[in-house]
Amino acid sequence: MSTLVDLFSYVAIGAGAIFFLAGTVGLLRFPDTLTRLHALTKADNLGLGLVVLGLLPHVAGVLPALKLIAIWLLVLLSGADASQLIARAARRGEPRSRPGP
Amino acid sequence: MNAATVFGLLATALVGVGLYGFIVNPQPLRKILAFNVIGSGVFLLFGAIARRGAALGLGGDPVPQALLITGIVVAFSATALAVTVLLRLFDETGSTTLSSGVAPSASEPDPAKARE
Amino acid sequence: MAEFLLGAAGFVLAMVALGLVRILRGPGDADRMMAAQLLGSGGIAALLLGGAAIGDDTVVDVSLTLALLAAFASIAFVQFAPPSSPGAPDDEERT
Amino acid sequence: MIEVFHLVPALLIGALAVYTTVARDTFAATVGFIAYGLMLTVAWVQLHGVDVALTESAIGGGLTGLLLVRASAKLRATEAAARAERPRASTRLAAAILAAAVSAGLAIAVLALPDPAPTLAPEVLANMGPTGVGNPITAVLMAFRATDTLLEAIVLLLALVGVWSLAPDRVWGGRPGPRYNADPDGILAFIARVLPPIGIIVGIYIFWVGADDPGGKFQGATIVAAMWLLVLMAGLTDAPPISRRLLRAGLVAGPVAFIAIGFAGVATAGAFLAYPDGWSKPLILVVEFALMPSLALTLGLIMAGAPERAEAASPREAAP
Repeated sequence: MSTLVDLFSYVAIGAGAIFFLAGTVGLLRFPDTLTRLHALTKADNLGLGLVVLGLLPHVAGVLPALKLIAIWLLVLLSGADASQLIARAARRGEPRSRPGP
Repeated sequence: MNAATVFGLLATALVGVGLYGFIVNPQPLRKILAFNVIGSGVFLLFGAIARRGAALGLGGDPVPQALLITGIVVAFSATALAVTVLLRLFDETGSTTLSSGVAPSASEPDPAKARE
Repeated sequence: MAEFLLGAAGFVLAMVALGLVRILRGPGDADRMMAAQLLGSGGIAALLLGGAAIGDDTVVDVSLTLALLAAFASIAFVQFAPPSSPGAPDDEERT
Repeated sequence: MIEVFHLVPALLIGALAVYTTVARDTFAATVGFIAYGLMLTVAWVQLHGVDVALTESAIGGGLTGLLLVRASAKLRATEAAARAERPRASTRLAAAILAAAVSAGLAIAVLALPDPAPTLAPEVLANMGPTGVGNPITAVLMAFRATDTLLEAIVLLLALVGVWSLAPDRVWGGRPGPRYNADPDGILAFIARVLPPIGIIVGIYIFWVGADDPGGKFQGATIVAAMWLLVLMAGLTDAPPISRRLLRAGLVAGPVAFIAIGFAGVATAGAFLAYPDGWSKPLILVVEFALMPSLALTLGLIMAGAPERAEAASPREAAP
């Protein structure tokens, strides 16, 4: 049984690592800011999700498992929001100082 | 090469890099950054020494680790104060130069200050 | 298992390092700002893997803090970017 | 394999430090520094300082990044003038030689560190029992070296006084920083509504587990302060005027409670900040509970900056 669980972890974490590789290839190869942003936020968040999935069988107890899932959801939330915000800033051109009202 | 030696040597390099940046970068914000690099080098050196003191199942000597937490918080408050002083200097003079006898640069003072 | 986890952590960090080289070159600020985001996901993955390898559950709390604050630098970045174009539904001194 | 896991972050930290130092653009250097801070978190975990890693992730990931990005965006106009002041090659060479000499001296000291290393870990473990806390670092911070922690809280207050004292006279007592605006239906307002409830729970959790596991009031307070700043930046609320009495009472409540318990120790246990037998755990808890909100408020207000608007200038009275 434990070999099966370990095998699952190997596969999930290995796949996660491959998504990190894909994200980096995207960063290196894609021509402009928006496509690079796409590669970064899509591939890496999926990679992190797979890593979390692979680690889940190894944590002891419910609370650590919930924390792992919460970490992934938080990264998804902030990754999605930050990429939207960065993309808008990129489309507006170079940011300058923005005085308050 | 265990972790304590690797990060201890890294810490010495960080102090040097930060010191160089602190001297040669004319922009005060860059000096603040460089000062923080020096500071983190010192912290890391301290952390490496704490790691060497691992004993009785503890991953490191807890006394230096506790002091590190204090140090990081104090370094942050000093950085925040320095940055605020710098921004205030910029608001007043429109420049951040630290050299005497140089006229304020042509850049406009922050328009945020004009409002009342 | 521990060896594999450490190897995976090292691999993810190496990928992050390669990506950093690209985005820190710019050209725009937006590209550079992605560095914080990249280290958000990559650093958290490496921490989780490394923590599991050395068997320290408390590292999960560090990752949790990082995940919570992952968007902060990017938010500061956009908030100090120029205001959006006149047509955009920006704040109208709402009361 | 273990070496690879250590060497990759170490090389990355070194490279990011060099990038921060030599990058032409100040904003680029700032982003490099934020990345550097995030990598330091990994380094602390590898040095088995999870408490330190938590502090670094909360302060480096949240507050410092915000502070520096804001400053470098504002100072963008001074870039050209600063570049013109770049020192001559001879000065740079001298600085490089000096820096290399300092590094080399420190490196020799690191390699010559005594073996076996001196450690206070056995003493801490031997004396931890009476304090009633399970995390040795909390025991050091709250019992064995409580004076440091008290002074740290005071230093934070002094930094805040320093920040406030930079206000021009006409806005003294007013509201810190600009009034931020954001599209109330936009993404920023969305995340500023979704994240803070989660963040406050995580902050309190980190604070709570600090008694037995890595965590504590500084880390928890930093997270809570970061959540307040997020709400502030999204324009959902306004910073309170600093002349408000309740605000000032909140700032000093924690340190005052700490000092009061310290003096009570003179009467009951014979020394400042000594805890009478059997009372350590409850007194430590009281101090921590009193300090946490004060620290969160202090950190948040340090970040919000010096007052920039007179209190009366803002027609609407937003709840602080």
